[in-house]
Amino acid sequence: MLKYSLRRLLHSLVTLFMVLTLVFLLMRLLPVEGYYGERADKLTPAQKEAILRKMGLLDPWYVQLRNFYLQLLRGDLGVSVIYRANVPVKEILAAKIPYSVAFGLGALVLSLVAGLAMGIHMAQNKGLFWDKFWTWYVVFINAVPGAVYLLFIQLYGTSITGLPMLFDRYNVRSWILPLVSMSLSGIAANAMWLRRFMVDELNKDYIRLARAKGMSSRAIMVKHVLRNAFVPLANYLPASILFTISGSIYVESLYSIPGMGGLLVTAISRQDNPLVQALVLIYSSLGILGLFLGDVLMAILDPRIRLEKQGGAR
Amino acid sequence: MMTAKEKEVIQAIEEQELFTFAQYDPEAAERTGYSDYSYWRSTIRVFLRNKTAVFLLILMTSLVAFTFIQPYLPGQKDPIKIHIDPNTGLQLRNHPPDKEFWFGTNSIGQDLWARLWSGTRTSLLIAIIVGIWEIVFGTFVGAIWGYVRPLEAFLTEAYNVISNIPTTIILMLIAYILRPSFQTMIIAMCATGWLGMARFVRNQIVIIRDREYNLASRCLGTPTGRIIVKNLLPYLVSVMVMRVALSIPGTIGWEVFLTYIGLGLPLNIPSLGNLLNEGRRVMMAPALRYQLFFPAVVLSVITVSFYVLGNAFADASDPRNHF
Amino acid sequence: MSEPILSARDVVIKFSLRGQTLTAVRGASLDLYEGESVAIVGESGSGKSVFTKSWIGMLDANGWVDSGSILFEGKDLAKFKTEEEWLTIRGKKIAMVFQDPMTALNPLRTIGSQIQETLELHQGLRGQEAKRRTIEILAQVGISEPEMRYRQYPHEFSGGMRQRVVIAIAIACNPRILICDEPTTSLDVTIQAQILELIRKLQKELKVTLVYITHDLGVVANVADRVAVMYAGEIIEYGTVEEIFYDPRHPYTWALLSSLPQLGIKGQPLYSIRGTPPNLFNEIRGDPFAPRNPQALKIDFVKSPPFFQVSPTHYAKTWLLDPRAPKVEPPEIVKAMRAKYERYAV
Amino acid sequence: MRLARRVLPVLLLGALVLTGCKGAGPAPRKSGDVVGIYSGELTTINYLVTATTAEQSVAANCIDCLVEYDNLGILRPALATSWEVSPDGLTWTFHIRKGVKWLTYQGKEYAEVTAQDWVDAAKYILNPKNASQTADIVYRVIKNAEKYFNGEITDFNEVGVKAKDKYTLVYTLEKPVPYFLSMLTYCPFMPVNGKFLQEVGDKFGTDNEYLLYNGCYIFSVWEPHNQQVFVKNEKYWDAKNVHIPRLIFKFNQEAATLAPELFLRGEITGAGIPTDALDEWMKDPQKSKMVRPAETSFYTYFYAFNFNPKFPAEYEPENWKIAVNNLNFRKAIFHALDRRAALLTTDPYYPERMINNTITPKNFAAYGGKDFTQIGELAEISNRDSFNPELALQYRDKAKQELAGKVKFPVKVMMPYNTGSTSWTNRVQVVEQQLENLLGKDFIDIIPVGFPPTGFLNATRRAGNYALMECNWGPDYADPETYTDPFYPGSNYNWPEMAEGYLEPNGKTKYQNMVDEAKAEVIDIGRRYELFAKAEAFLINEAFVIPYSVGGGGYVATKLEPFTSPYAPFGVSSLKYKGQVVLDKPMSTEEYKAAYEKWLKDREAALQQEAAKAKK
Repeated sequence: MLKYSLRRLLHSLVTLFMVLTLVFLLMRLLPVEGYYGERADKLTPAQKEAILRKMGLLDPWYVQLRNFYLQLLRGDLGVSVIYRANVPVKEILAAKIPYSVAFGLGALVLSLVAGLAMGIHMAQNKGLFWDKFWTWYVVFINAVPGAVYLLFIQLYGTSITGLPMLFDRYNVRSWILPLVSMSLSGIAANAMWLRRFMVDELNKDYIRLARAKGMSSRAIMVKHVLRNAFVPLANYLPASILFTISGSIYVESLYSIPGMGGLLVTAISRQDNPLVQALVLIYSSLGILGLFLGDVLMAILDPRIRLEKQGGAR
Repeated sequence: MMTAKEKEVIQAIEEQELFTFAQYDPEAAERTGYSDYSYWRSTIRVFLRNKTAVFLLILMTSLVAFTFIQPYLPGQKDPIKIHIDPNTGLQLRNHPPDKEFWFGTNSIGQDLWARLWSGTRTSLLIAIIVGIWEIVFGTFVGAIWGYVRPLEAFLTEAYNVISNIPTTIILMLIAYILRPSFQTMIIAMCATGWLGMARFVRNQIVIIRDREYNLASRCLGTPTGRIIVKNLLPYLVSVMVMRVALSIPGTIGWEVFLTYIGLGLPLNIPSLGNLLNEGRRVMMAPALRYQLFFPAVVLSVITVSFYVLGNAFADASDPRNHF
Repeated sequence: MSEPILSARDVVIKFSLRGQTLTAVRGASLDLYEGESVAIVGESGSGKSVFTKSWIGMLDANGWVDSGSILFEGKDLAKFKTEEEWLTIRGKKIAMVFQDPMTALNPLRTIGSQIQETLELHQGLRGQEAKRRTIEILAQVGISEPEMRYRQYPHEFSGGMRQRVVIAIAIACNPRILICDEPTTSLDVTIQAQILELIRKLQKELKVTLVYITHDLGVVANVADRVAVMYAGEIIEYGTVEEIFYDPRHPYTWALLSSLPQLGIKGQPLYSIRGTPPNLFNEIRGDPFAPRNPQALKIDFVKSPPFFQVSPTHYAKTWLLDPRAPKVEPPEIVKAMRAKYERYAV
Repeated sequence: MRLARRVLPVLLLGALVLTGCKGAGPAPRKSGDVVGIYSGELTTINYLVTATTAEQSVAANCIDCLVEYDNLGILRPALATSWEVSPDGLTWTFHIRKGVKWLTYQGKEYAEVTAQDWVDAAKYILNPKNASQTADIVYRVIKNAEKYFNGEITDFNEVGVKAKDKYTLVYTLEKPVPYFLSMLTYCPFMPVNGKFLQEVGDKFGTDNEYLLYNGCYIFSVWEPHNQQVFVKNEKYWDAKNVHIPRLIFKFNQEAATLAPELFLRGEITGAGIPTDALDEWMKDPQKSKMVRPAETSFYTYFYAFNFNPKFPAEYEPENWKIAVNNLNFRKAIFHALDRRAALLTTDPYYPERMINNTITPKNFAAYGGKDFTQIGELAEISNRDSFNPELALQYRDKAKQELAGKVKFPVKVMMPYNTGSTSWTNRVQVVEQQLENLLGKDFIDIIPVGFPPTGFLNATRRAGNYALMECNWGPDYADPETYTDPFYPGSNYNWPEMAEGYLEPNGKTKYQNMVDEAKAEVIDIGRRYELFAKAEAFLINEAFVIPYSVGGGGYVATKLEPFTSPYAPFGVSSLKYKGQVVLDKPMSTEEYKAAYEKWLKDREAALQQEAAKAKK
């Protein structure tokens, strides 16, 4: 188990290294304005050169790459240029992450509770009214772009219920709509996958045996189906927990939540290259870490994987 | 219990006659349990049984057809022409829907009805081009990945790397490095769209490449490429149809997203994303909400329809559902 | 003979599949007696599994007992509707062992817990007591080092071992009837014999009524006292093992026996039954085997034959036994078998 | 474009309220807080570096200058209580107000404001490493500053800014600058505490805690992308004229769209009403009472003909080059452009007030009671509409004749626009159809090409990547000279110096010579203005550009009282909340117009009074 995890972790690190290098090189394709921004106009060529030299952008690319990794190893994510002049990226993120995490975790809990309940309800009523009813919900959320339905939620959510349109962290009521908005797709995804996994499990032979044992459907659902169906679901759970940190782009900007999601859009659209780079780094690392933890969690939950990957037993 | 008819038959035949040997017909023996199974026929049969899907298929076919013939119908307006109010000589701005302008006009007096169909055309065109690229390139990469063993490790690693950079970021960066335009939009979405397809194809190939009939083919000296084309791809055709159907709502979704964050098509090219964005700007004015409402409805109908169709087709093409 | 412990009469089982109705069992009847061992033989799709599944309410959700009765302990199982009713029978009074042991166990739970679950369910055993009993049962089904095995997962077991576990689960509650649905089909030949032996042994030890379902007449002789042959949802002939093997009367039984490889005659091509069983979606008129039977009578295509008694224990459902029917000789192989038997018997 | 409007960070309220009014009331008037929303976060609040309006509005409210404008546009003492200028106009001596304190963001006293603070500021700005975007403003007027900036001299003592003693500041200029006092209301001439600057180093201005305050407000809370809170500085030297206790701005990406609704719900103090939503407000009996026109600004918008086309071959730059050098071709378009139709995309109700017939807007500068736009040939230009279909067609026919065989018709006209701006996108479509319909599609073929907001100007105007394009310019100081900059060689607007047939014997173009002559006149302001007016009239009459409109405008619903905050054609004074109050309900258009009339009269009187004082 430990050996498997270590090997898996090592592989994740290699992937991460390649992702970062690729992104780093891609970033060099961006216009150099990203390092002095709209000041370009006002600066003399000498001033511009000084800035680029100070940021080490005049070095050959491999030196830049080396410096980038050295900097990274020191835990330094660089300094923002345009978004907040001269402010370390770490500081900027430190202010954003709590909001994204709070909303992310809230939405995650909501989408797990509601999504799993919905999934179980669907699987139990497979082919019947409620299954179809919830399926339409899942279809709608999956098919229609968030930008469309979230807009209507904001529009009618605020005008009908009188909930505030702007986020204010001290006003609990202002948390409601963004939280609901953020969980909708998670609910749909959880429900859909849980239903699918449960239906898969329900068709398996061991369920027949469990029935033949004389277990009640309810006991089978709880002790066998749900438990087993939860394993594949658990695979992507760490990823979704980690992704809560990165926040929801739409919802954060719709309700003006000062989280990471909005930050990414702003950083890219305003060409703040060091900030973009740091964000891509974080997003990719979270993604890779999520996959890694998901696999480890799977291995913990599913004894078959544990042995296979260890090259153990049969 | 014998039916009246049976009684009649039996009475007509002499009892003795009944206990003589019948003519044995080997073909009739084969026929008893014969099933005339054909993959495509069964697929279509199962698909047609799904009433919702059939309805949506008809709806989408007519909608797509209408989208493309709409400009040639009589009495249609130019989607970018700015209409002038004959009384005031001013632009006919925010004119509510009526007989002349079925869906009203936008904030500079362009006909929303014409723009909506023009926008649908643009978005569908993007979606279809991206969808086709997704199949062609995705299948190509997936096939090589799954079948050419020496490249397997390399492609797996390449896939890992690319798929670990969030799609949002790749899309934004590309849309950003290039200037917003029709081509940029397509390039950006093509850059990431094929990943899912490639992995899907690869998985399918890995599952079936070692099946007996392929091993047999290889033993007989059939070249790899031919095995892929002849033995594996037919199996994947239904998968591809499904992926295209499902990629359409996906692509439209990304288009709306890119437009939302300001990296979409230029505003003077109507597209569903642009129309939605235009509508969003006036959504706070109840009288102008029709400008948000119409594009939102059309967009939802299209995306939901293709999504449902894709899934229905996926179900129908699964042999397990054919009995 | 004493009262049967289970008596199935004219059971008709239907399934609805995508709007069509399929009749899987078309009026099958069978009596089971205390402590005996009955084999139900038939091709796949003949309805043998479905028939027995209806005794413990394990038909798939789209299937139902359309008519007929299944009497067990004074109750008509065919009338059972709710799960609560079935839970009084299933696993407790009638247990079942399935075909594929590889997938029959929950891969994510230990062997021990899966057996123990049954004990806790039906015998009210808890904790250490349940564990002790579980280990006992494991030993009983021939698993060595049961304490260690108790903690292991299914994937750490071979196919034969897993089938032993499945059997252990089935016998854990001392059921009155044990149904084994082709328990050896997916196992290696050598393992098959071990499992058969285990089943025989357990049946004797536990004095349980055994229903053994198989498509392989070859194994029947080893386990069964009585044999019922099923075809297209009907039982077409039943009798003692000897009667079925050495004096079969139904052309289908003949055909089955003729196609047994171990009975084949050297130098002659192995017999195989032409055609396929009827499509159960269609209405079957007359004898369902008629279209495949080279010696079918005209009446076979018109009217379903009744059961004709051959001996007090032997019944067959074919017009050939009708006094009006022409004399038909069984195939060579069957005749050879009978000759061999008579030689030994004398 | 010094005050270059940033695409994103437009502090809604800050940008809306560009007016001033009677300041010196005896006691603070009662006022509630200002609550606003904004969609673009500040990059920095380092006022010595930044050149964007939104960022400078922080400094405007937090740091005081030597002098400031009052609500009628008259220069008044601020941190300088009095000043003298030497007869040669080169040496300016300022007497600093005593007892003014630098406060931290928590309101604690840090130090006293002294003359040295202005010297430290100049030293900071003139250090190229600090990459100040307003450095040139300083080094263009202060003696030896440019040399110091370029490293030609290293001793800062040679630069013309000195603290003679604790309360006496002396500026020495390179040459006489008639508008020097007005320049002092701009950020690069704000003070900074040298000790604090050294203490925080690179962090200066990166956050509200890394700034010291001596103005009417203290930036007390800054949660980027969430909210900004400014509280009144109770120790402010002129605290009795600051009435609004707190300014609270909340971030919202969709601020512009949501603001009207939020205003109706009472969540914010004021909102700009987007053109899209204007009908809704105007037609509603309730809402129409709350909406009024917003001020126009001193930004000038014009359509520029590019004489240095660098656009892709598909738009035929060579063809355009020949066509644009034909005066009749230019004049055809000049007279064909229906500016009112185009302006309907910004202001559908009263577009006329936005139309600008000259480059220098009205009410920007005046001499001897005459507005600059009424001087000399500019008077005629100011008083007519350039849109004249008959004339346009006449010029078109002449152009066709003259260009026949030389250019390919229709001439392709590549017209870039910013895809981030709805009204621009709309406008470019309106202009395309209007021009093509009037002049004929066989004459010109206008091709709108969209560019994204980020790096927009770098990709288009600055790169010469356009044929005809809407450009704008904002003043850098209170003198007509500032409006000649875009057209003077070295600028990257439309390169009129490359137009054929305007070269004079000295190797310079006619326009350049005219501007040079005007610039040289620093003593006789009347003559100086005449010369600038002549040059501008030449520029317009030769159709190098088509004057189009002024900036700002639009409509607002706001409870902020208009005409009470400082009024200034240039600089940051107009961004101040000093003097303003939040009313119980918003002014209607009628009330607003009445207030405007009154303000005009007051200003007239104040100007006369000042003129009279000057004569003495």
